[in-house]
Amino acid sequence: MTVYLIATLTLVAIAALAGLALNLQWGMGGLVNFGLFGFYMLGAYIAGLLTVQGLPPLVALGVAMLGVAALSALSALISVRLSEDYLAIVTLGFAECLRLVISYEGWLTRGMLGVSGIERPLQAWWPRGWGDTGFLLLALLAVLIVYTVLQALARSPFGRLVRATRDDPGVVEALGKSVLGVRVRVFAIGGAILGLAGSLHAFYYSYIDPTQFGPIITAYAFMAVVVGGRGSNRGVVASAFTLIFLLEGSRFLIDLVPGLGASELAAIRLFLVGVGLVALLIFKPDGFGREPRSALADKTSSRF
Amino acid sequence: MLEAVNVSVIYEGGFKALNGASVQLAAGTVTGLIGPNGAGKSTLFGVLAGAVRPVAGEVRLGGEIVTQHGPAWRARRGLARTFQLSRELASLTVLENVLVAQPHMRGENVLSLLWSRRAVRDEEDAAIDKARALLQRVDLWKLADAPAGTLSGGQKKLLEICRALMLDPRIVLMDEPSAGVNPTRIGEIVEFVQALRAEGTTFGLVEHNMGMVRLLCDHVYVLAEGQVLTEGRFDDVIANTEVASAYLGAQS
Amino acid sequence: MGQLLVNGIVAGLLLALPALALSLTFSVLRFANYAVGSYLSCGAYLVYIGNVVLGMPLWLAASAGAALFAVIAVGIDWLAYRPLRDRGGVTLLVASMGVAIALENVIRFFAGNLPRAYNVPVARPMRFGDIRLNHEQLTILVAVFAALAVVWIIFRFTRLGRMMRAVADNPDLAAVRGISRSRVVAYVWLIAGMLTTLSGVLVGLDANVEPQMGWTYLLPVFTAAILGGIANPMAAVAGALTLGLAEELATLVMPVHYRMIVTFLVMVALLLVRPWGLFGTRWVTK
Amino acid sequence: MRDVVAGYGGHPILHGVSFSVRAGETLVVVGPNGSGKSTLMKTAVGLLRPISGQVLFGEANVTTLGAPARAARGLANVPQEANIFRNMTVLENLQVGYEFVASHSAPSFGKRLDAVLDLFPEIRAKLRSTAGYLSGGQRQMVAMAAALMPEPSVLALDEPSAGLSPRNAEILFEVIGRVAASGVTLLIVEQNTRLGLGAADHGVVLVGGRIRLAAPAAEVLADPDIRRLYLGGA
Amino acid sequence: MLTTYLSRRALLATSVALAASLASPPMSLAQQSPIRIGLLAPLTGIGGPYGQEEEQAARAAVKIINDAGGVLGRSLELIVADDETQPTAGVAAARKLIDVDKVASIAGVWSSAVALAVKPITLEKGVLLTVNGSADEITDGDNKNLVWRFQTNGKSWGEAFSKAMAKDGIKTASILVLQTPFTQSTIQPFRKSFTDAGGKVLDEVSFNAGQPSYRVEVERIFGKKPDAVFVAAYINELSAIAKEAFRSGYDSKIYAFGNAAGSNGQFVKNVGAEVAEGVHHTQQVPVGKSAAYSRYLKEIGKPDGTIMTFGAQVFDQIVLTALAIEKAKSTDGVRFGVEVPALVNADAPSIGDPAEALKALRAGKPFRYAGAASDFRFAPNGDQTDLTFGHFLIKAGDSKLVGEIR
Repeated sequence: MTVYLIATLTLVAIAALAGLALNLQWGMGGLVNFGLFGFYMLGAYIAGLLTVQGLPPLVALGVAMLGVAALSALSALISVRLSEDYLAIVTLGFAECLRLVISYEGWLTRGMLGVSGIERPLQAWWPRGWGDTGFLLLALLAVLIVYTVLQALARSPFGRLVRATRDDPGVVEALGKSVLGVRVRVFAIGGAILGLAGSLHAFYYSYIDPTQFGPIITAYAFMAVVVGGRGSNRGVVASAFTLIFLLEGSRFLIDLVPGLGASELAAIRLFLVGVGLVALLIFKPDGFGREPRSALADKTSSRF
Repeated sequence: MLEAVNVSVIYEGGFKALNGASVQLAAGTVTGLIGPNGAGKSTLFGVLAGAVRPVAGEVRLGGEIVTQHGPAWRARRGLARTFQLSRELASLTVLENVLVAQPHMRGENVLSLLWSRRAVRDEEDAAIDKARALLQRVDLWKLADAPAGTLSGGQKKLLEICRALMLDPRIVLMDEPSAGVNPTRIGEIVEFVQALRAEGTTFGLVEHNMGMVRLLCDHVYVLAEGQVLTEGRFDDVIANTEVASAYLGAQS
Repeated sequence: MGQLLVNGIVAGLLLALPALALSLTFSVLRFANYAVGSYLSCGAYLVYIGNVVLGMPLWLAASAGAALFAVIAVGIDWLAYRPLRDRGGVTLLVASMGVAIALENVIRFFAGNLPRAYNVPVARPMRFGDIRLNHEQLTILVAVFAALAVVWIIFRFTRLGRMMRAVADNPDLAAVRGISRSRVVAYVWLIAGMLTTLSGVLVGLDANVEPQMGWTYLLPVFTAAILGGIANPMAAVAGALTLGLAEELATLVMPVHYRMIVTFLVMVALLLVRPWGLFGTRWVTK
Repeated sequence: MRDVVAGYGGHPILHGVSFSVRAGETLVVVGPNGSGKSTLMKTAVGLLRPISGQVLFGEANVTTLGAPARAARGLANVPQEANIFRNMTVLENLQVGYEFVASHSAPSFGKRLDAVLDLFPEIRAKLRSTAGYLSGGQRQMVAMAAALMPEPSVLALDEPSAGLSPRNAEILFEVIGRVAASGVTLLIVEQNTRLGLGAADHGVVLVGGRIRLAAPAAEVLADPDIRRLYLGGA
Repeated sequence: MLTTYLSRRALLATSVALAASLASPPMSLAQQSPIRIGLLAPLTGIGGPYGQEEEQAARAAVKIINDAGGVLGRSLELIVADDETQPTAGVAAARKLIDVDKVASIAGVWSSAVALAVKPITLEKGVLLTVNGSADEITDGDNKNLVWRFQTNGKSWGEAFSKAMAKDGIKTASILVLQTPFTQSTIQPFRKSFTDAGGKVLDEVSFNAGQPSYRVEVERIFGKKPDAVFVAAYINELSAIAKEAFRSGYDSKIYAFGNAAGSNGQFVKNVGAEVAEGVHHTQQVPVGKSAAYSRYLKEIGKPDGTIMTFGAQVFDQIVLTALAIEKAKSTDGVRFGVEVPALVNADAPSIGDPAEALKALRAGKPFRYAGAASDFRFAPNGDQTDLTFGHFLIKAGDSKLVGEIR
């Protein structure tokens, strides 16, 4: 059971990273990225392919973060002319196309066969049998770092600018700041985090193929952000935890409800995900967390 | 300083919002734009600020042709504006609304956040001091921590003015700054503008409060149907019967 | 080549009805309904129950299914979208994603993943010279044109149509002119429900009935609607035809499996050049 | 209207406004921008529910009724600016103006169309044109014509002269005069004081969400306060 | 079909109850905790159509073993988990099977992608993994006798198709291939073998699972009028493609996998006898004539002649797992995994009935197990060798064996 707990916590860490990335892009930045899973997939593939080529896993991870950040930045260039719903469909289309390319360009990606034998970073460090625990620690460390960085960003002048752009890009333009610049940076940072999440996914499963990546990853990330409260990083981490435990926990339902087959159960699980998302939007519009403000502003005004 | 020459704006669907209008904002003066609703005043402001691109004509800023440059570019060259309908950043606090306008913040550069944290903090402290001075002047400092979306209409107008001034602009375009503002506060706006003009700031003003226009404006343009009807000193313009009939409705 | 054109037109027509439904709801409700694909699947399965389980003829099952799902669409709006009406397009967008996931899994729960087919005999095609037209394609042609004609007549010439166009054009003024928005919203969902059900049946005839059928149509349907100018329902039909032909012709020059990339590139190019759609008009309001 | 307090998001813009329009007469509300004229108009026609106070129409209390219901009782409204359906033809605009409001006892559409087109001869030739492509003056006419189609007892006009050239504004107010003469009660919010008050029986001056002056139009026009408000005299 | 599905679900529920009641009665078995066997089946996703078949077969095998007294004096307990035909879900489900349920082996892994994803975990934990996937990579590397493939690999199957076509006098062929590791792995061997024999491949088109329509693909491939089209796909896609080709007026012969075109008659049911008429399929035999296979069919109540390949493979997996445990006297995968090849490769009389095999094993009599899915041998790397393929043709709604290919 402990082993299973460790596995589930690792999934929580990866989901939390994806949620944090979306929280930056959508929660703070107002950019609806339905194609999140595409960037995540790209991260997994860059890290996976480079690792099996013999690059040290941590270096591959770094390249994956940079690569996804660069591509995200590029795709944000389109965003400046698009309203939110259009950006959503464009990113979704981009991700689906990316998946197609990965499926068919086998010379590069090994196509549907997938990439197997991906080595985890720092596996030699841990005593035998502690590999999973070690990897979990690594993933948790990644969450901690990303959380700290995002929290600092959110409270910085940069975070303020990002939120300002979300509220009214026209005003930000009129103040002499480049909206496109802000969006590109937001997408790039979010992309780097997604690249990190994707890499961890590849390391964790040690095998990746195109069928592992689909819009449901995007849906989970949106749920994490909506539940956690748009803009609240702490809320997102907490809700990723709850979400994954609910989803994983439901695997045990099959032992408790004998009348139901696994396929019915899977359907019920995902049905509840959908209904839960809508219900949360309706009944808990602000989620459970609160958006951080720029730190100094808080500090100064509390002097009164 | 800032001028629009023969600009025309046609909105999709054929509506001619501006039809060859020319205005000139001389350095260090306050220029008023008056005229009935829908005359094209706000559109002309949009053109001057770069938010609306004209189909014909050009815009010059300090002698340079800037027609092709967007609002951000012009803002970086010292052109600030407020909007007719307040556009506060609703989820940001009042203080943040003003701080966000501070130009050249290194803290907005992600890498500087990492490398020069000290400089970022000093910069932020300086910006807060500057914002406090502005907000205190319009009596909004007490609300510094409130989300801007919760302000009243008049307070939002004042907040917009503070935000524009935070840019240390050379030119300020103010679109109906007095609309919805408590009459006692209007006096403060007037003082504000006069003080800054004395320091050399140029102002453009769209305003329906004629008292304010008379007090502030060195030069007045009257717009109607997208064209400049007449221009001149306020009292001269007011004396013009055509203007009176177009706008003031006062039978002289 | 001629065959390619025929196939392209039929493929476009299959997109036309859901694209029309999408832009119809968008024009009145101002949000992009991501669940449009799942609506299509749901409709197809309801008709399947009528046709195969209850043994009705397909036309009867389709009519009954359309009527039933139209009511369901209004119900979904009532439960999921109405409480969020004032919260802006993005919230509704995310909500519709939730609705899509939920609906798809309702289907999974009751019907499983197996593909199913309507109880319609498979027949050899009709031949006109070199061009083959199979019976399903003919059904699609006739049904889509009939549906489009009906919607067009409603839209152009009836009181209901003026009501919908008025709300789409200027909701405040429509209210002042005595039109109740919530009534129009209900009508729009009724029509959208029927259109998506019908398209579900046609897609099911053309291929299979399966839970994923709508999702795979989502991207092309959105592209078609955007192509036409998303708030302009009739132009969405033109967008759908354009896209159907473009996809079909693109297979001449690129691998068949990269069709979706064509859709995507068409969409991006269009959004960059004419964000208000090929056939739409851009009204700029102050 | 009785003691109406209204505004947006809990922030009152109108602070207790009371006035009334008698049947058959024309009342013009003037006041500087931001004084609450548009809010007053929205509250009157039912687009905005007041925070407190009552709106009476005839004998009935209509405070809680929405705009469609008030329209059905004979209160027609021409909003400021976006007051036509741009993508529809002029004829369709008139149709929409008629069909959702007109009671069963009202004259037929054809009869009303003739009657209204007699008031606005300028748009007769434009019936098939798309309304969005008309000139500003013509659009204003179409908007008023559409509002008059169901034979309302009260017509509320929000800044009818907005965006019009002086000449067009004068033409428009001539038409408004004709409408008033046909027996329709008019409630007009207007910025053009002279034109507005010139066509009115009574005037109300609104400043800062409160009524500064309510008097017969001629008196209001002559009031020195008004001159000061608009001309900025000391 | 919906009704049959529902009734099948009811049947499933009763069979679950039945299995549960069976687990307790024999007193001797109830004394000790049962040995748990995991079934990681594709109950949803593109493998969905085969998941039920696998589960049914696994339950049949477990019941036969338990009726015969169980293994090591303990009963077998089957734990089923859904891999959603998706590696991530597969890994999560496998972790639950291994870490929570403590299964001794995992059977029924259908998708090659899932097998590849699950393999590292089972190797690490020393759990036996028996798979139906045919991607070559599954058996690559040092598998410590823990990974066994109960499926022909892509190479032999691809070659079987080319031989079948050569026999039918096919000169030109085109290929329509679904994008999965298994289907793709058959293409290169087929191409090579077919062209080596003098045939000509006109065109090849790949497509995705769950496409809304296959018209474009069909037009492109059948439009060139090849003698035959090799449709490397599962039942869903094959059904749609066969229908589309028929109603588009094409006549090229279709060659398909037995698990798609044969599959328990489901294909004929999907498309109708008229469309299915003349579709060729190949399948490793002796499905349909071995003792183990008839025992399997009898247990699940299907008539003779029904072709259910994946079910038969899972049946073999469970039976061999049980036999290996009994033989090694251990539930440790590393120890009983070694016994798997010996049980089928032994030079001894063949036994097909699992109960008899168990009896022979306990009696110490030498024998070899001749499986339900195929009379195969194991190569040291874990692949099946020495397979015979049957060549079937659908006529009037039924699959007829028209020849054998070695």
